[in-house]
Amino acid sequence: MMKFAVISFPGSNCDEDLYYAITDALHEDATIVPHTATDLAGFDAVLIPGGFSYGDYLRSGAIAKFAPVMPAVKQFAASGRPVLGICNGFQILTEAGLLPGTLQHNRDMQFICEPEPLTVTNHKTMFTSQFDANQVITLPIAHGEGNYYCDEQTLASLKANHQIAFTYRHNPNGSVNDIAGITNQAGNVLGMMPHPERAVETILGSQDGLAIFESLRQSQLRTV
Amino acid sequence: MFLAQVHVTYKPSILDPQAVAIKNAMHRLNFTTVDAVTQGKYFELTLDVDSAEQAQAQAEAICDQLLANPNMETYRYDVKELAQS
Amino acid sequence: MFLAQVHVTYKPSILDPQAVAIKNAMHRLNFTTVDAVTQGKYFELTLDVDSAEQAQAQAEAICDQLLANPNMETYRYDVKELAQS
Amino acid sequence: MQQVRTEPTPEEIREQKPYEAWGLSEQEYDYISQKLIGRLPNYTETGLFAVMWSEHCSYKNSKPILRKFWNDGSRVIQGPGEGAGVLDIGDGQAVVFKAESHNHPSFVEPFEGAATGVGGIIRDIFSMGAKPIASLDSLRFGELTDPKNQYLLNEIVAGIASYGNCIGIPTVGGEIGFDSVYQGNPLVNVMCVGLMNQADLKKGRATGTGNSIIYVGAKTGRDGIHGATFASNEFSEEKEADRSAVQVGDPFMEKLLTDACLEIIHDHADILMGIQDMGAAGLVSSSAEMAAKAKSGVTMNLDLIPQRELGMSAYEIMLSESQERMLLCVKKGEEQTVLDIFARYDLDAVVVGHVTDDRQYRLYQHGELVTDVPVTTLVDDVVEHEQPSQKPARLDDQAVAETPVVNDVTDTLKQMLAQPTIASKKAVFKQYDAQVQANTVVTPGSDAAVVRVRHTKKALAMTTDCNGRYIYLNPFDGGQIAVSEAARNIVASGGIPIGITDCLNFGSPDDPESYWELDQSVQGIARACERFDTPVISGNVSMYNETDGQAIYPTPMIGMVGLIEDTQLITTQDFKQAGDAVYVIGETYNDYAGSEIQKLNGSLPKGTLHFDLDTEAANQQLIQTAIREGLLQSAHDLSEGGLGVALVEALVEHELGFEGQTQLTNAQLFSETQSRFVVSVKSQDREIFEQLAAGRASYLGQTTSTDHISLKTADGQVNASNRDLKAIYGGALTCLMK
Ligand SMILES: Nc1ncnc2c1ncn2[C@@H]1O[C@H](COP(=O)(O)OP(=O)(O)O)[C@@H](O)[C@H]1O
Ligand SMILES: [Mg+2]
Repeated sequence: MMKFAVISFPGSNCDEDLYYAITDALHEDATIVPHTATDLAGFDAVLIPGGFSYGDYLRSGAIAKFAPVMPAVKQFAASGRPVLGICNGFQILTEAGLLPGTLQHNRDMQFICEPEPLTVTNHKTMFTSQFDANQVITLPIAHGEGNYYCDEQTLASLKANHQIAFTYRHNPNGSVNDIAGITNQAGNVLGMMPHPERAVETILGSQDGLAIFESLRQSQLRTV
Repeated sequence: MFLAQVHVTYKPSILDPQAVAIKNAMHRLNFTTVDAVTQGKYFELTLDVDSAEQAQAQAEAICDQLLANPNMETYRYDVKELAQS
Repeated sequence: MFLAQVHVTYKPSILDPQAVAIKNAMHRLNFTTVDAVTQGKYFELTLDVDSAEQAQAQAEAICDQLLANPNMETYRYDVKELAQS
Repeated sequence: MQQVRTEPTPEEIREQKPYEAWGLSEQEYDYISQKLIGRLPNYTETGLFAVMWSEHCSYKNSKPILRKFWNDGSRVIQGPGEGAGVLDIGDGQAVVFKAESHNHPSFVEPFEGAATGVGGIIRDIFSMGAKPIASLDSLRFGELTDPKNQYLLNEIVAGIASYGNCIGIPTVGGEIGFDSVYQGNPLVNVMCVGLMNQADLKKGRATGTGNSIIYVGAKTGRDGIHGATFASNEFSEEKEADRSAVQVGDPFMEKLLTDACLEIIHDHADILMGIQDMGAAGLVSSSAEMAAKAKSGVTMNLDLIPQRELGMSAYEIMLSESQERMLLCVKKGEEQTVLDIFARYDLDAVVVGHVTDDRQYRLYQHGELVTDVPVTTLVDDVVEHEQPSQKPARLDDQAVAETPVVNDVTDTLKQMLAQPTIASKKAVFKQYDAQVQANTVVTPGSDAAVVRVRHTKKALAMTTDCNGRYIYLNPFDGGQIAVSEAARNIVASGGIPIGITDCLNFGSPDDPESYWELDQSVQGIARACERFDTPVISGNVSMYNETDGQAIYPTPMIGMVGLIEDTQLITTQDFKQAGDAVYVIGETYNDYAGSEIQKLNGSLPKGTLHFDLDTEAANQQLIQTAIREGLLQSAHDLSEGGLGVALVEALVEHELGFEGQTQLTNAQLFSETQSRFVVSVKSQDREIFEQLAAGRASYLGQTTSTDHISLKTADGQVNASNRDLKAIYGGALTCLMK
């Protein structure tokens, strides 16, 4: 069985949703790992959930990046194993320097919760291999600070290295280049604002998110 | 052109959960010398008016009506003339 | 005891949606003399250290590590000694 | 120990009567001092009595009426009286829910007022041992043509969103209405729903002599002192300056509190004797009520209470309404277990007192005994007031409402769709995280929201409803209609209604007409509840909703929960595909009293309501059966705006057209006859459906794959493009909010 760690910070609120997406929909093993853990040995993938870590006070993700578990997350990422940050998880990864850029307030200054059509811009990552090239999928978004910003130089390198994984079809929040999700250069760290864990069962309106976790499983099978 | 520098802060009696969380974070980061934290908002307004008095009046009105919430916040501002460019 | 007054503001190159929203609101309220708005955060830290140098060093480290996001923000701070109470 | 500030002596209090400004009458004061405690209360004690005897805490004016509610029923595990009511939903599980109003605080400080309203009701739910799984918000504002109301709407919605989104409880539904009567007195009612294992049920009890009282959560500040009495007084423009009641919410702290308390409830039920939130009148009401319910006494040392400000008096500490605080009663000797768990969540928890066996309520501060009164005098001995009640003169002779003249029915339909009360509320609810917890099957926008119960086949449907215009015309029938409309929403979603909560938003009880309206609507609600087998398991009363003597429409908000036995039965309001047959269930008459078209034509609510509970029940029964038989593609109840509006609401979700014909007139498309639904049926199921309906359904037409909506009436024709109607219906509120 593949073992997923779901990191839970004080204020995380999608940790259980991710846990159930892995155990109930993907039928793999998941553990909710507290922010105080310092060791991620034995896990095959690390998931950083959405929510409002430390209330998102100061800036989203700004305080979480100092949690005791973060050095282990960085080490895990450096070893080339997959790290997926969703929503607040994406914000934490940018604050921690594992992904470039920043997530600003949405253009219209309002929280937005709705299903959002996305293009899979790069279907050759370990998170997206189960999609077709430029496949259009729908995932729910739910964020107030999802407006991705980076400078032009960073954007150019994101493009050149095929680090843009998902783009919005109808940019809801003002993100640079319609960016909804990016990977690091090595391709083993993905941050995305939309919530795949809310789209893993037809009863919840879409199964498009399951393919992301399925891709991770496939990549794991290939490496063993 | 005048520049108004505005500080908006909570009244002392109001609970500021953000400041509490920030202070706790500092302590966790071993900045234990931090005894108290308050936080507020800072604005710089460039005002196209002819005199310092007008700038004052505008800044005052804007703070009152928009930038500060009189139920919980107080404000202060300084006005200075900008060098012609 | 020392007081550090910290201002964290966006780098000029960054479009700040919050500042845009505030400026639009001012114009809607007929404060049309407002030419530009920037906004940022303001912190006051009370530091239990013995010298101004130590206070400077603490404030600098706290800004660097926590209060400002170097991707888009810059900071400045002033340190002053508080009267003994 | 010296007192920092000099408080008036008991004798000075008797002379100067400061308690009157706190809402305690001289009669009550005399009764307390002469009959109940046999001496003059000191300053602290007087403050405690004033707040505990306020309407908000004691329900002294409304209790005689609230007893008329029906709260039996086989599912009831806990009725009114605790933090929230509890209903059995099978499999050893239970649903817990309650609603609460935060009207006055939200008017004074809309963002924080609404946010702390959400926070308060959540604590009521988890203190019972339930995980909060959904919330709903029922809002009323003055007309949006006034920028003040736009501001209130925007801030209140942002406040609800900021708290609910952060804490991770999906906001799945609600309602919003606009009418000039709510100018100066908006309504903010929030309902929270929780799910629990019945074995985890906890109550607010301070039992077991010697057991410890533990305080946990935010520090106590001077915020919100006299919030409870503040909510029990009328509002006037001059008093707007009185802002001592502003509290700031901290959803992050509340999330930690929720998780920590639920962990203790699950893992340490044996040492946790009771738990209650500190709501209105904070520390005094929670501790006194916990002792009263357990028939015990309580002693607390106020020096141990975590305080945010220096020099707080006993009076201030006890009356503070600082948010995010809980009180626990824990077995003696086991305190550390509980303190350790809170420490793990970074929460401040302190043992502040203990349970006694003499039923006295004692407080110490700076080594002095500052309060020493029997618990019962604070909680149980409050004197109820049956107020004089009188039917308002306006109801003496009500003519039948005039039938409106509708020449261009398409044009009128468009105008109706643009009314903010009718238009899509998406501009509001898209700011709410409706899906966190990954259980929301039906998100806002359909009749009732539906949240599945993970790892079972079950789901819960939930809705809030009330039409104040109807209540204004006939509080008894209006009360029945509010419950019926809620039930209609549940039934249309595939559920069986199982219970309700309420927020009774009324004017001053000192006004005999207001009191009569309250009494009548409660009786109407009770009658309908009994019929639908939906006991009233919790609720809240908000009186004094008046500004400068001008009362709102009586607005008893009903929050209803339904059980969907199998997720396969979940039904939504939107037509699904072209070629389906569309039926209207229920007869349509000329019912324009209190209707939206009457309002559109500039009229105050006028005329007589018609309502028949038997017809209502029969039509709901038909929908339930048809859904169980798998015959319905969609079901939508008819409410404000009548058939015309309901038809558009069912069409706009998809790119569909409609082609149909009816005997009804143009005007009747906007009639608001009760007990009706619009449903769609696959063409092959028509015959069997019509048999089942046995005359209760009339065929209206069918969905098409075009963009064109056409409906011939007896005296005209609706002719419109779906895209246009969608733009009007979808965009109206956004425009008005800017
Ligand atoms: N304040 C609100 N918060 C969340 N959802 C809302 C709000 N107001 C309306 N809605 C949603 O919009 C839809 C239509 O509401 P409404 O017209 O009141 O329905 P109905 O007339 O069927 O009771 C419902 O799904 C409702 O939950
Ligand atoms: Mg409905």
